[in-house]
Amino acid sequence: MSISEILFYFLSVMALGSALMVIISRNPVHSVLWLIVTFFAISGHYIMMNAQFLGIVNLIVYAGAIMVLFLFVIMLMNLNAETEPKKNKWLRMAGIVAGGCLLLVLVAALKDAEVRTSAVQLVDGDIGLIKQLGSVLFTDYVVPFEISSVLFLSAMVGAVVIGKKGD
Amino acid sequence: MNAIVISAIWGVVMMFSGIFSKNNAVIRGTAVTGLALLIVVNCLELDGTSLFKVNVHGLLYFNSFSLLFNTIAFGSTLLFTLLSGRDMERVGRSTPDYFALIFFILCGVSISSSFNSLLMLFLGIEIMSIPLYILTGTDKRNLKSNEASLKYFLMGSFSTGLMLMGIALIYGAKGGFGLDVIRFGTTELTPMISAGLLLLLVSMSFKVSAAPFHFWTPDVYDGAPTVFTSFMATVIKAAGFIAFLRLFDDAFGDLHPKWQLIVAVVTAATLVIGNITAVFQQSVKRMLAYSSIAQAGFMMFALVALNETGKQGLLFYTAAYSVATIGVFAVLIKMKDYTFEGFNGLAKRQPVLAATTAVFLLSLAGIPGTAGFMAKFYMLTAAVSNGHVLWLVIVGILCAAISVYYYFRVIQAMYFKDGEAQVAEVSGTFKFLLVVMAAIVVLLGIFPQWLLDKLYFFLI
Amino acid sequence: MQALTNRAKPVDRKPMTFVERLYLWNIAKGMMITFKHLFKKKATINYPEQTRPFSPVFRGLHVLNRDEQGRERCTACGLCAVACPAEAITMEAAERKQGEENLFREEKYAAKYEINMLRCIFCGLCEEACPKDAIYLSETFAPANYQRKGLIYGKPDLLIPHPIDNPEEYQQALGNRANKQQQEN
Amino acid sequence: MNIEYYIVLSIALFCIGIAGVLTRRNAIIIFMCIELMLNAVNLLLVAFSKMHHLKGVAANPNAGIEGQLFVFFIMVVAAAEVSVGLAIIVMMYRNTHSVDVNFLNRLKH
Amino acid sequence: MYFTLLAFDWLFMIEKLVLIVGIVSISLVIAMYETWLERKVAAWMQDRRGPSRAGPIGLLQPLADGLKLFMKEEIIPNTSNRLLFILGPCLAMLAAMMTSAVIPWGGNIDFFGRAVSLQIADINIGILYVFAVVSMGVFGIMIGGWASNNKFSLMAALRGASQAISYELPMGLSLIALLMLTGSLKLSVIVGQQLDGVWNVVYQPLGFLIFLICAFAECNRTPFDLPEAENELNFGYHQEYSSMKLGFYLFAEYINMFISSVIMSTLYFGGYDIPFVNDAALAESIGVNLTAGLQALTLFIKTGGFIFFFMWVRWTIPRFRYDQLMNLGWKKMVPLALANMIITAAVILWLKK
Amino acid sequence: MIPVLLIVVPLLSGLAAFFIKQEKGVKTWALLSTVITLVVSLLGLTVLNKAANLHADAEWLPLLGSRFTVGLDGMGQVLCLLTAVAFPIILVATWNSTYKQAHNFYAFMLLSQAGLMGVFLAYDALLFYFFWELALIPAYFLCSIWGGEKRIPVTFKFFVYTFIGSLLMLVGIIYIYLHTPDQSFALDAFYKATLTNKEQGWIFWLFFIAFAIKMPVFPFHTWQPDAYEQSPTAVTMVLSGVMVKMGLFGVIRWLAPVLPMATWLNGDTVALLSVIGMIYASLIAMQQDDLKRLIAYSSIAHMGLMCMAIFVTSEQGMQGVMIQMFNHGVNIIGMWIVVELIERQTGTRKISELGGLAQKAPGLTIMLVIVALANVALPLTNAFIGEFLLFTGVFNSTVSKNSHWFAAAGGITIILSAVYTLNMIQKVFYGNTSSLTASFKDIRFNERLVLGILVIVIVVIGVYPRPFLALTQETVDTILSRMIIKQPS
Repeated sequence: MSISEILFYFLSVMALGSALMVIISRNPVHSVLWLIVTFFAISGHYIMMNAQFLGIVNLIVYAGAIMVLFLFVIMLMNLNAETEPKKNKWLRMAGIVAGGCLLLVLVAALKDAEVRTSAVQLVDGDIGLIKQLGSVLFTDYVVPFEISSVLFLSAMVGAVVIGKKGD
Repeated sequence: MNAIVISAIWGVVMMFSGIFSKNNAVIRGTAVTGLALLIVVNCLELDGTSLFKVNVHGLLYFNSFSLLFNTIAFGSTLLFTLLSGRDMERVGRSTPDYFALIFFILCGVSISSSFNSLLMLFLGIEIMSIPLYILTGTDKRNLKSNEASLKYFLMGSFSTGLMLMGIALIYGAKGGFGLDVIRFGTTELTPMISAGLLLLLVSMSFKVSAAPFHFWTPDVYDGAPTVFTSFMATVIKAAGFIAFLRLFDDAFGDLHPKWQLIVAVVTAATLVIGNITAVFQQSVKRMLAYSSIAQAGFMMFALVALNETGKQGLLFYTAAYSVATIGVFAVLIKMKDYTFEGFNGLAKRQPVLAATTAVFLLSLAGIPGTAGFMAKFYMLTAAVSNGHVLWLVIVGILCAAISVYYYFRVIQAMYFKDGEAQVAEVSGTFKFLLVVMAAIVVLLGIFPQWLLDKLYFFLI
Repeated sequence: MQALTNRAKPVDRKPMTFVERLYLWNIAKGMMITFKHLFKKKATINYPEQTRPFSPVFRGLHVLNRDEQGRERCTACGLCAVACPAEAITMEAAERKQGEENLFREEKYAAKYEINMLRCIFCGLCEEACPKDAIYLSETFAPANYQRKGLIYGKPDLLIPHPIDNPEEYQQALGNRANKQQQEN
Repeated sequence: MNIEYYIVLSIALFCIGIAGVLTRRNAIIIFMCIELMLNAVNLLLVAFSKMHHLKGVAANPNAGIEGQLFVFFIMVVAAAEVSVGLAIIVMMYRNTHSVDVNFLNRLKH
Repeated sequence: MYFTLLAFDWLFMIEKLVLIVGIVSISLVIAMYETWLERKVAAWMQDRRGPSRAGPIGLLQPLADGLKLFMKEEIIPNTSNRLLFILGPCLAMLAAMMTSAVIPWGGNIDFFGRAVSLQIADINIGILYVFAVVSMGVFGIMIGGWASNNKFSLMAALRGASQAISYELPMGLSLIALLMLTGSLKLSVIVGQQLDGVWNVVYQPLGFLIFLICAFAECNRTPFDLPEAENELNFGYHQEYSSMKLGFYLFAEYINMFISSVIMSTLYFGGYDIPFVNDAALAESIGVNLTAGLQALTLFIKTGGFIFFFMWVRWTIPRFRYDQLMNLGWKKMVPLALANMIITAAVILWLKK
Repeated sequence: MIPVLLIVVPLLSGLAAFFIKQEKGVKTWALLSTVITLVVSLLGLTVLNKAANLHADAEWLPLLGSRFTVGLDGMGQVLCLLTAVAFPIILVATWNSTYKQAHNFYAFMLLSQAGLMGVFLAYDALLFYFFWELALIPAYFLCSIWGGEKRIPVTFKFFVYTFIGSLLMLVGIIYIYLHTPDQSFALDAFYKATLTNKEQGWIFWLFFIAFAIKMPVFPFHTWQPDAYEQSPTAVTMVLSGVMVKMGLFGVIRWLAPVLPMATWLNGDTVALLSVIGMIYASLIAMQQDDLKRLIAYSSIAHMGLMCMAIFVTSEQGMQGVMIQMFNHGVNIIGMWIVVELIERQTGTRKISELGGLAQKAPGLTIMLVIVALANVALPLTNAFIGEFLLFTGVFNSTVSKNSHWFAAAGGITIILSAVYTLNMIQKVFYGNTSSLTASFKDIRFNERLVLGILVIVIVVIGVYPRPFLALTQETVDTILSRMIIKQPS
């Protein structure tokens, strides 16, 4: 087993375990923290695949900004294990079974996917570097880039409309 | 490209209009100007004049189909603004922001009608959805509105997640996001493609509220401020369908026989569930919500059939459906009581409102002589000419008959029952506009070629 | 309203200009002020090594005085306790026995004499009240203590060293103030 | 590393997200689970992108880069969505003092 | 030269390990002496002498303080969330330490024929890494504040988080203007450019100012020390902490200050560039190792200057009110940073023409 | 020219009527309009009966291959004449009734006339469908607003029935349209459509259900008695006199010639349904106490007979249907008028509550007896001609093997109809006057005039049917030729 395989398994177990903990934890704050751990694991995967830019941006955007917001809101609302609404046991079971079934189905379907044996390039390959990404982003993908600014603008206006006091 | 750029710019203009003017009439006027401008530039592009020379690198593809739909969407929005713009001001104080959001939505609409890459589809749908989540929740003190907004948001993002997974799987199989890349050489349902296709189907069904992924729709439509429900149920839904059709036509067209049955089943479920549940509603608003699901079922005929007739028909259907629904909602907003009983005796108090509403409802029910009939006719023709789904046609017919029941309940209440319908003040302009819209509905019903000619010659 | 005096100055309330609102210059000024202080002479005194001179009227810790033969002057009359505004002084009187004449000057003496230093305000009224010049306030501090109990000073803490047995210590305890007074007397 | 490991990993994460959406009632947690789903997709996209890169690098040095760009856009959208979503959740909390998605259902007549 | 985690070069690993240990201990020592310096500077500015008893001019004071912190009783409040209560200071410390990994401390040194770089990891996206780690730092504050189960702590934690998030934005924007000049995110490249040329602060005075202000905010230093505003929130987010956990928080703050000073020197003041001296020529004349030492020394001197500046400001400028803080962040810094960015871009384009 | 006028005149005058608020004025306006229509129709029948005048064609939906093609052939002439005659008669007969919001009432009446005309004139399937529905909507409003107590559910039932039927027909139309050689909705193109037997089979039922609901034929008839009962009489007259003919017309024009194979194959089934319906309706009619329901059931029986005749296909039968369509319309309108007169004066329609009207109103009685006798097809009345032809047709049919049985069953219904009609006459007009009929007055001039005209028509056709037969001969020939040519030998 090469070191990259060991790393892969380590990160995967970390990601899956912490993702499971996200949905198992009673306390919302714990959920957030486990999710952050998941993001770290995923970022680790990115870096392993030499997608450095995405790995770091994942940390900055998801772990650093989005999850802080989540934590912020949860803390402001003072949510904790006691106030956590509990779903009916059967409904919960049903949810888990549904998720599990979907997993089974998808895995079974993709078990013999056409690209199954293709290799993923791990350490080499420059496409994940900021230089390459940037040059493609600002040439071929400049239109969606600009359009995403509209998206942000609308989200901003929206958040202001919703959050504004007074009416 | 014209429409995308101008609508984004005008959204910003609307944002600032609130700073420069506190007068709602001015703001509304700005919005109307913007919409008119949008229609003009869009028609210019239809004519071949592109104002912005942007190299889209194959991510967008403008053809007359998408541009014509844009025109229809902008036109519907214009009608909507003219009719209900004043009511928008009653929802909350940030009228300019609402208009700004609507313009951003229109930007999203024009993107999702002309995407040529799954990336643009994703962005377009998100730009449409995110402002809508907000608009749904603008009635901030109203718990129903809050709930609707939250529900819509959670459902919307959930379906986005599904869609992205679908996109990822398809990317894995084909190595690209362009519709042409995906279409090229895709004749077999390999595991990855079929999984991706299914996920995309499910998520798009979520977006257009096709059964069994429709359950959020009634609550959301019911909870949202009625003005925005009107917009949501028409322009947005139509845009969703256009995107749906474009995706499945351009990317998976060659696989059509493979997925036709499943889409047909979804369609049938949508029709049956939408119509039957609509029958049991007590509130007209909820009824219209369910009826929009039912109408979605008819629009899905285009997808099932996937032929030229279906495409033309879908465009015509969106126009007919949007105009009629906007009209009905505009009247509904003016009512004090949203139950069927609230409409009792409207014909005596407000004959113009009642008559025009009746025309709109007849159109929704698909009575000949109205645009709704021609729309349904096109859909049925498309499905029949496809030849594989005649059972679906029969289901459609029966459901159309059921739909008569609930549409006519309103007509019955307005005309045949006695009561004191409580109506807010309506202006002469409002009535005039309603009459104009009713005239459009009837004229399109009798002379559909006024729209279809255009369609035909652009499509050929 | 008519101003009664013309001392009131009108306040300048005109809005600040843009440059003023940037505060850049003001911040710089403030920084310079603090910077200058870096080089100023430090006001600190390294206390145990250096001390600051007391003022001549400084009133420090109480001392129970003895006369020249080393006898306690206090006669436990209780006037000091009465005079004390903080009620910090308590005492118990006792009669002088045979053979104790070399210890106590008067026939009655204080068997127990306590001052609660936590209450004392060092006003010096006890000194004023004492008819026998038995108590006076010295120039020393009350040292810190870990317990409240320890700050209730009894006779052993208050009594001045014996003038014949330990003359140096006696002199030191007497302090400048008492010496000065004695000189004046 | 074979792609199938990544596929299974992503799908498992994705399904955990879905199960979370279905099992929890706290709106914020549901939302977080949706974010988890998006991340699973991101991971899969990056893996695919590297796979396609390996396949096509001979012809095009930037082969497969669009997968990573897509991830970039997903992150952009997720950020926008979060701002809106949390605003909505906070708005609801202000009115009901609950983030239970079923709470409002109980208010219905 | 990317982040070679996967390759197995033992010598390389050892070298890096040594470097890591070295840098960590240096940062710790510096943080310790910052506390000393802080008290000294405060005293000087208030015409006092500051700590002077422990060792000559109080140089052993930090050790005494540390000893005291270690000896104190560990108190974990009953109602707190134990795990998170402990996790909070650890995270704060971890985040503070991690940043130093990408900073070039000096030129290469020659170690028995092996060129050893005085940088733990010269990764492609150095500045982004710094950002990622800095944004992690918020968690320490938030978790600690929340886990204490104390209103004041919570308020302070939320303040801290929102402040950090708000000021990360203009910080990033001001950096973008700089990155447009350098064209690389690698810190070694940025320093390398300044070695031969002019320090970036000359090109980017406004950007530097913005960065500086944001650095103050990110480190929770006065005038932005709202999370620890004693008169409003008692002791801030670490109110319930005692002993070494409190020590960790305080240490983290000082390490942050150190690191942001280092980064500012690196980005805007030439890093380890010895001013007015041609470093390459110097290396030839007095040897690589000596030069590297001198360079590291230069960097530390620059850093020390910044640290002094931090303290100087602390004892000069009063604390902001919360709304003023937010107004400054969003309504002044962000537009200013944007303007800076646009102007820089325009100038670059114009010059290229 | 003529067909366009026939549609446009009532359409425009109907739309205009919405805006005439005085009751008197709108009544006059409506009467004027219907009379003009009648005149136009008569002109088309007599003076201007050149082919150029009887056909019109205009562009409508070029993309779909649908054109605005209208024309008058023999059958069209007959039915248009019926429509044109019926409306003025109805208006005059109900002249004394007052309606709330009269302008809307008359406007809807005129619109439904336009729709009916359109149905009978259309030569284009889509146009046909258009008018088919267009005739329905005004009728729906008329019944729902001005009908009896239970009008809303009853009318709605009627509406939904017919709407479902017509939607099914729409599917059929679309299917055939897609199989026409040049993708067109024109009648000729429909005749040329190539369809396999299997396709014909199921399309047949799509069409037939629509028409059967309209006629109505046995299992689809349940809406009819209720609707007739609850509608205002003027509307009942339109429904039963004219509108039910749409079904028959549809079968003859659009079903039988387009799907000859299926017609031939399913003829017996349909005929059987018709027979069951006839006997069933006649039996129920015998039990009825309500005059309106009685007439309604008798109408089902008569329509059944005509339907049966079409499907057992022979020349006499077809001729009989043509003429009987007209006759049935005239007769049943006469019956309704009488019922209306009785109800208006006595306030009841119950046979058991009436009696002895012959003494009080001899004029009315005479008229009614003639109309009623025509209804049971006594010789010298118009219906005799029609029913005679029908029976001979059925009896001589070469198409159906069971035609004898059908004829026999039909014969039974004739007897039954005589039973209940005469029973009704006896109970209502003879015997003792009841408290309700004691103050009965005879009919007024306008009513007398209307009934007089009807009686004259009844007698004239009964005596001299030749012009009618000549008129429809050509149509019958063409249709039969289509049906027979395509039949397997």
